[in-house]
Amino acid sequence: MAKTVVQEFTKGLWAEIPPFRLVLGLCPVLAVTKTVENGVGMGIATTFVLVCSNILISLLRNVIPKNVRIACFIVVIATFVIVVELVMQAFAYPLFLKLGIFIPLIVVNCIVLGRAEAFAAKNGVVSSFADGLGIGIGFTLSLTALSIFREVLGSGTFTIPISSVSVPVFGPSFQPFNFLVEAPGAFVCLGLMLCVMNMLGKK
Amino acid sequence: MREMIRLFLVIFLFSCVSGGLLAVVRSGTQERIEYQQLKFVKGPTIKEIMEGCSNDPLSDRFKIMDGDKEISFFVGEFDGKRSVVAFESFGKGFGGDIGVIIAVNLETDEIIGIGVTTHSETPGLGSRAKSEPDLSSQFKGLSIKDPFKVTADGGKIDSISGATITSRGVCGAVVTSASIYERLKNDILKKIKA
Amino acid sequence: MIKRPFFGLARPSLKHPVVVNREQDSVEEIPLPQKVTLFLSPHIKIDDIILRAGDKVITGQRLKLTGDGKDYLISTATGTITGISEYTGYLGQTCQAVSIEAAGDDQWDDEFNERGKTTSPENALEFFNYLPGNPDFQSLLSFQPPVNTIIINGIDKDLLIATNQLVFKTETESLIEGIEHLKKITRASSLFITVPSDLTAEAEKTGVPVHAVNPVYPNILPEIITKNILGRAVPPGKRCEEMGVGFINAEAVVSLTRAFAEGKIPVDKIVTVINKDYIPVNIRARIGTPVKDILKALNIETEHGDQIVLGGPMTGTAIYSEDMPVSPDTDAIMVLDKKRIVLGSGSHCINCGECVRACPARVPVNMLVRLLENGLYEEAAEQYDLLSCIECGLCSYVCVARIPVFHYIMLGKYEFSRIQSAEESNA
Amino acid sequence: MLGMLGGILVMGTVGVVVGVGLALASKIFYVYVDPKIEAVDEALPGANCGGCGYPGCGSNAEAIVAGKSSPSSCVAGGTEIAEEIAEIMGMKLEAREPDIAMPGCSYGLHVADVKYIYNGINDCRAAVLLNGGTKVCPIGCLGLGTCVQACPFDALSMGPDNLPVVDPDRCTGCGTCERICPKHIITLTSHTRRIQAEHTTDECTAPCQRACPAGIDIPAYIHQIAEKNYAEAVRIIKETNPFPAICGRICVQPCEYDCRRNLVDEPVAINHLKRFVSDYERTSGERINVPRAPETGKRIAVVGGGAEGLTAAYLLNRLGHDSTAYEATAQMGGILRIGLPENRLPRDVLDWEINGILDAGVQALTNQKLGRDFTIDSLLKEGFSGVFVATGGWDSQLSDQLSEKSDGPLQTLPGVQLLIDFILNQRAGKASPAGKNVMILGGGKSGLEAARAALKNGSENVNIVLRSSLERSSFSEEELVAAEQEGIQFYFQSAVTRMQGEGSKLSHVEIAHILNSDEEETHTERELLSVDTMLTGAGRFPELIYVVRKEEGEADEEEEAELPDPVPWETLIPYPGPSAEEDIGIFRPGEVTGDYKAVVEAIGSGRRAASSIHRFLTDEPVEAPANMIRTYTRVLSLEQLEPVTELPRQKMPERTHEEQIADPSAEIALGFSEEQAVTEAKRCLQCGLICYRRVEGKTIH
Amino acid sequence: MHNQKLLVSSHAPYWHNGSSISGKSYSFMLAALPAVIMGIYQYGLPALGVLALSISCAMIWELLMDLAMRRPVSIGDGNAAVIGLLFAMLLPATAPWWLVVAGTFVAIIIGKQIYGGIGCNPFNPSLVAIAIIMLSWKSFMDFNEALVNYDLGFYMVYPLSAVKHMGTSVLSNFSMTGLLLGQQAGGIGTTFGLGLIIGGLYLILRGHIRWEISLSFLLGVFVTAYFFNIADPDKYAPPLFHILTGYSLIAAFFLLTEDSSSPVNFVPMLIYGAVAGFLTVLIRNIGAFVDGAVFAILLVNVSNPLLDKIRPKAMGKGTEHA
Amino acid sequence: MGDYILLAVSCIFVNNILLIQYLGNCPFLGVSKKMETATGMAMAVVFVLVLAGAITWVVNHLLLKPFGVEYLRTLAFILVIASLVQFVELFLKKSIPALYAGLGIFLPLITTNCAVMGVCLINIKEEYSFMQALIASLTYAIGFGLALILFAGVRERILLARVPKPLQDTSIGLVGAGMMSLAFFAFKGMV
Repeated sequence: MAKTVVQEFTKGLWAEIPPFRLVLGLCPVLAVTKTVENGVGMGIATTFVLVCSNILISLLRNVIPKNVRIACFIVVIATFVIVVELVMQAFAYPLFLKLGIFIPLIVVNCIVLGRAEAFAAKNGVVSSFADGLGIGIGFTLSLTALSIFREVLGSGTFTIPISSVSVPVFGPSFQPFNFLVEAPGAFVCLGLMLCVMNMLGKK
Repeated sequence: MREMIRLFLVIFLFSCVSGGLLAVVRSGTQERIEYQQLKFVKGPTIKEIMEGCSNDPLSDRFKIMDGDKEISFFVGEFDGKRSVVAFESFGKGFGGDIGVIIAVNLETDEIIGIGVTTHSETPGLGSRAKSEPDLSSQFKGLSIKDPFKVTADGGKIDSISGATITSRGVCGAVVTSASIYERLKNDILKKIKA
Repeated sequence: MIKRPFFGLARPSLKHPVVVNREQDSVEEIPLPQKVTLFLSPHIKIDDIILRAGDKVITGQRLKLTGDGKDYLISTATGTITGISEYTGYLGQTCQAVSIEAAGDDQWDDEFNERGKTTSPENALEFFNYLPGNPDFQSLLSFQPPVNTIIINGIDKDLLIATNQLVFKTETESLIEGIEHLKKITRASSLFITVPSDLTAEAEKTGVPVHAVNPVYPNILPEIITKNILGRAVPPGKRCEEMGVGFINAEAVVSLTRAFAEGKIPVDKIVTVINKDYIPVNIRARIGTPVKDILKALNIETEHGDQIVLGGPMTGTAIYSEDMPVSPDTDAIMVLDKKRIVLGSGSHCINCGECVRACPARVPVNMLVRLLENGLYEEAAEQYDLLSCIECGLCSYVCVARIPVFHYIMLGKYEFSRIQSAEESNA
Repeated sequence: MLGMLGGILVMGTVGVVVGVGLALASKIFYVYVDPKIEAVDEALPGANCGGCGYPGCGSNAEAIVAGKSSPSSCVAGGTEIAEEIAEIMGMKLEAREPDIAMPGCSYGLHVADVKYIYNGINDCRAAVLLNGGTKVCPIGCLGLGTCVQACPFDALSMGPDNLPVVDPDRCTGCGTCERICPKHIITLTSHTRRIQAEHTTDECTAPCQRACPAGIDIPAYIHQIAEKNYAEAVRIIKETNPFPAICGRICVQPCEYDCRRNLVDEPVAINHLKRFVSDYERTSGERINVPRAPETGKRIAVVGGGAEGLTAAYLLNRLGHDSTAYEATAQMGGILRIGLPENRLPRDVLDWEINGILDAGVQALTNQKLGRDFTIDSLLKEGFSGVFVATGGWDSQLSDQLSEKSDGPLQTLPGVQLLIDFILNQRAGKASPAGKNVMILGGGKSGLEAARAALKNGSENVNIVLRSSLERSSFSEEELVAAEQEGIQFYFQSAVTRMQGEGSKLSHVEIAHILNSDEEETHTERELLSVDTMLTGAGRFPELIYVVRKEEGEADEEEEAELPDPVPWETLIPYPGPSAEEDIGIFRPGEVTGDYKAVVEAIGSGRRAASSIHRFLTDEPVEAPANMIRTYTRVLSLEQLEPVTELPRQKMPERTHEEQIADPSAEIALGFSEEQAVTEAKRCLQCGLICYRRVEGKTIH
Repeated sequence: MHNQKLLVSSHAPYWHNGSSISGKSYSFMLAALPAVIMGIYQYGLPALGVLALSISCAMIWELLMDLAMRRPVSIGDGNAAVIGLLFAMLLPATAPWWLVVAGTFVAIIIGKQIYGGIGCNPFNPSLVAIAIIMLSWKSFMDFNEALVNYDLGFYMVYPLSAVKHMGTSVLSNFSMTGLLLGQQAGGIGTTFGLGLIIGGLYLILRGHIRWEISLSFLLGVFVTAYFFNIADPDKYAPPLFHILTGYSLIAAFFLLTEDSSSPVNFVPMLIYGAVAGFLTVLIRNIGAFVDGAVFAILLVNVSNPLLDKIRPKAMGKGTEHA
Repeated sequence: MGDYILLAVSCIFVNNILLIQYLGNCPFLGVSKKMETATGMAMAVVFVLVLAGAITWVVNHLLLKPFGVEYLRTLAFILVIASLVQFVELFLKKSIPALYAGLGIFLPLITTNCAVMGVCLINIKEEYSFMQALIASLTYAIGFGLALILFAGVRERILLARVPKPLQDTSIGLVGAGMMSLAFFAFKGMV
């Protein structure tokens, strides 16, 4: 039972990597992976919220009464989401525009609340931090992978995060497979990636 | 009963603390956010429609209260004269409001140019209002006092095919700006001179 | 397999044979076999049987099987019991089989005659359970609520079989007499006769209301006849007897006549043998005769990979050994050449809907087979009318993907009843 | 600062509204739901596999909270979830040995005999509808993989010979396959289950297996020898027989008489192979043991250090109990030690085997004599959950009870005396104590003599219990009438089924009257008689298990409670083995159970005793499965074999006559060499019920 | 017991009407032949190339997938070939090779095999492929652009886009008989209306497709187009035009009737067809796409499971309490 | 009136919250395996979303805006929605147990259903009037329910099909959802 902090961290990277293993938090995964930049940005924002809320909830876990815990968790999470929202507006405004409604919606991302409920509310600060960071990085990795796949094949470009520069990957004769950047393509890509993950085996 | 009070208190405290905390963050970032919004949302459009001006309209801006709404005006200097103002107004589009920036020559009341700033129109159709100049270029050189309507409604602005509502929204925004302009022209002149 | 008609738009039309003026009206006699095998009903356990190997029996003898004497068997040969062995049959039911080695000439048992040949229900239950044509007096007489409508089948329950029609055509007089006996025994309030439309004239001679049936499969299934005569459909999972409707074959009625006339229990069965070319031959054989002997008498050869079916092509049961005997309810023996065997496929249902349109019970077979394939028997019964199936086999017959749909359905019914009885015993 | 105030104000307002609303709502709309059910439901994995015996995880959660199901009932969840649930329930977790599925058929369709060519759905259940499936064997695997599809954990796959193969790492022991298999081929198994297993009719058993009184899975261990997995072979043997080295030397080998190879040439040298692997274990120096099931914390005393007692003690130990063996002499081993010549059973082999049992964790106390150093009463008082008296194989524990000490009678088994002793004492004029209620078992005419003596001594009720019917009894009509007039009560066709008492006193004996025994079915009527002295006419007393008697309605849980003094006890009969003709009563016609012709029978009996005790302790009925193969059960078998290559049986190397004379105590038989053993093991036809290994490369079609 | 004679045991019935999946597939191909031949005749070798490549690719993908998933090889049933054929019939003759390869990949793998093969697909595989291609590579699916180099002696503008962009004034360029005889721009196998109708009637008569679906679809198209036409005759084309152009006819007989994705009960079939017809015209007239048939069919495919829940009561059901 | 109908069509079909806007996918995949649960969830969402849309609109316009603290919108909304859901749950459990039996288990799922939160935010972002917000909420919810129920029908069939092992369950569910989203492209450009 006693897992080390390192284990708590690494499980998020493979064994419990969201959204592939824990099929949660799908909406942002589908919506913001059109370009690599968006994917990475969303991942980092979520990771920030995840880590902060995990820490805080873990600290407060003995103060919060059981029957209003969800409401309290939500307040904590929402607070950090707004922090992210404000900070992003101030320092990465173009990205904020692209991610749009999905930044405030981090608050209802099942992963964040799920970790708060399932992990942080039961464990100490250090493991909660490790757990949050691991899951967050795992989430970011998944988003990145999916967005690379979608952008490179779907638009033929690669948008470098932060700099917002789109680099064409293929020659001019390449006919981008636009389907992948459309909504249905997002579903199909994610479905197929899940399949690949299943084939690679659990744990 | 005690349980209830405890429950109530916790939620209350949590809300208050987080409200306060966020207010602090907010006040710390407010300035920067405003500038960022200008720079990325309106900045490119303003630059585009005021091509050739010799100052930075973004920093040359002032605000006027229009009723309970605050409107920002950007001043453009052409040929050494601060003769052009640009400001934003909104029209109803298909997927929500369409923001249109319109630059007007204060002397002639002639439209220097318009540009779509924000919209949430269907990609590929309504979104062409922003990406393609077909629609916005039609306004260039017209007087702001003209009645703007799309052809479908009996006007002379050709709408983008497949995006009538969007085109209608853009026209609506221009019409709105005309009324704003009319209402506030005196204040604008005052401010420019100041 | 038969060739698919070019016009597939219409429903499958499977016509029953018409026996009028055909060579097959003659009945070939099969010689008495050396050994007869008789099946006991499945509820009889081997440990309870008091018959022993070596017991001497005579033809028509009523053999007590158990200590309490309730269960019996009619011996169909004179000779010695050589053994009792277990046999696993259709639906995995096990029953005991008694083999009797025939010792030449028949000696006839006289018990029925001595007991006065009365038409009492008790007598019927005590003597007529193994009558050729397999009358189900158990249901006809002791079902609650009682069966008050009895339908005499003048048409056979499956294609190519002509047994009952033959009886109707050739033994009309006996039939009339038999119906009188039947009336006395059962005291049913109403009797009907069902015959193919071209036998109506013969049937009307009996003086019993006649219900002419268009001789197209599956019009002769009991559920459909019940619906057509009574105008009421049998609810899912129920038997016709529960609606107060019982069935008896014309052959059984004729056997009644013979039993009362001769004072002996008849032991010969008319069987339609359908050889590899689908040409039916009618034979008369001793009940218990191994299929092997019949095929030999008719010069029908079978090879590795062929199929032998007891009963007709739609509802019969395949047997795995030619030692299998003729039972009182064996109306036909069908030999299928291996070239004609339809190989079932493991394909998924392609949702073409042929089965849905062919199903006389309006069961959504396309969905049903999906659920059954996934082992969802309870859902199949609750939502997709598994129990409404009247077991005609048309779904399998028309299936484009050649899925053994009927097999799936029977498996589903079997497993569902198992689940239910398990739940009942738990509760 | 103003902004901050605004924030606090607004959120405060929202908080007030929400808080008040929720607080009120939770008060107004309060409905009680047991939070434990929700918590348990959450902890369960949600696979709804049904392995717990409930239709889904939700209903199991309810059952757990209601106490109907155990926290470890979820087989799919494993220990982690079990611990979690136990924590929610505030219970201590009882460790559970994992079960895994084991297919019980070893001949696939392509090698076994088939009845017909199957053309139908790829589902075993469907195939069974058509005449019970393709195989001639009624219990053979049909190989269509229904179990593989049903397994919710992907632990099953079809092997190359079209038989299911279990991946032990994935198998959770949920039992889905066991339930779905129409032929009951796959069963859940664990060492606990294998130790307790009896051969049943729906199981594929080889003739040798059925013949073995100890129930060893002979084909399995021979197969392991052929594959050179000697350690595995030893482990298989030890599941039912902890004395492979001894058995391998002195067994009377009933298995070899039934070996199917007899139909071809000579039987496989089954026993020599057993000896070979046991010698392998001995020379390897490492003990091979059956894994021990999780600790139960129960203690069992075994009186008697012979083959039967040690077997029971060892297997009880393997089943997770703490067992202690009490031996009256200075050394363990019983008749094995004193009854066999050194050159057939060298003492070092005996010591090695006994040490192995002691090393495995069985406590042994020597020079402890029942009645002198301890009594059944004292053992129960000490906290043993059961006392198994296994002294019968060697001598009677009752014969010398009066001669050992002068000061009064020595009580060995409470209230039981030998009839012959009683009569001899009586005749000798010694004081023969007999209580108010006396029961005499059998004894013929001397029983009657004893009864009269007892009446004379002041006993009030004297019963004579006889196995035989009135007609077959040795009494004449006149004798009976006379005796009954004297006040002696006779019970014909009756058997003793249970004894009850307190401390060192017998108080009641339950007898069963067998009604209409002529018929196939026997009905019994039980009757509890007050008895304080039981005089037994038979020379030996049967093996019995003494346990603390619980009054009816007494809660099971309160085991920690102080035992009353004197301890109330009752006896428990181990379920009888397959060769027992009659199922009822302790004393059977002729000899009682303890008289063994061979050590292997004693071992079998010890195993059944261990199994009986384990069943008793786990609240299972103490009886053999209803479909256990008994001597009279009809089992499908073969009269002849298809051509099987004749192979000569390996000869056991022996000391020459000269060598034997030179060292008379040295072992005569030398044991197989490895090469010999493997060659001999390969002679085994690996029989199933009707399948067997055919000539290589030959297929049916 | 070695080498003994064994009989076959199976469950009743022992007869079968002889239909089979492969027979059905070959009938489909036969029925498609008139339209395909016309397509090859009009567009020449490129059309033949597209057809050949599409059918062979479809079969190869099917084979590869069967092998990868260790399933029995199923190309023998001809279903993959039919999917490939229908896919090719919908393409313009100028479709580049990679488009065909990618399209058949989508059709066979995404459209059919990952659901478990024949009978499991909830959507028509050929249409899934066409829809995805329409989204991804619009220009190759734009018949005006694609067929710009062809001059076949009739008005070489895709009729539907002509009407959509220019209103009904262009109708004078088309004659109804011309449209029926294939004098229109379009996919390889979609233009020859008469051939499609003959093929469709053949399939209906053979019982391979359900006439209810085809009929109600055509009726749906007709009625909807009729009302649109009445509402604004300048903007919306008359019903017959809608039936004879675009994918209408191939949809009615070949696409909409795909077994796995269509209902089997009578009322659902009628609804299914009619809704598809309605949506087709709706999309054509006011939607973003030139031809609505593709998406309309995908949309009714989605509703198929729900529609098929409308079914007659089984015999005897509900009479328990009667 | 026409505008409202247009808005409704747009929300149900053209801008379907699930298939076009990618919101609410977790419950979409979670509860679409069975028609019954899908219907229950659809009803629960309609119920809650209309309430939430109305209340959040009020909160935004009467509380956040006047105080100039619109940046707190996320926090205020989620708090309101979460407590609303809990309130409804408690209310149903006590007062209408029959309805609770049908909807109850889905209510906790709605708290983290981003469709609910998303629609509330869209209502504000698009500056809908109260009536418009109400209609948008209702029709978005109907669109959600429609897609969910349709998809449940498809999914029920997929569950009975022979989907390859690694693709089973969520994986094939996503692909199916993708195809369905593709089908919903039919409505593109209609309004």
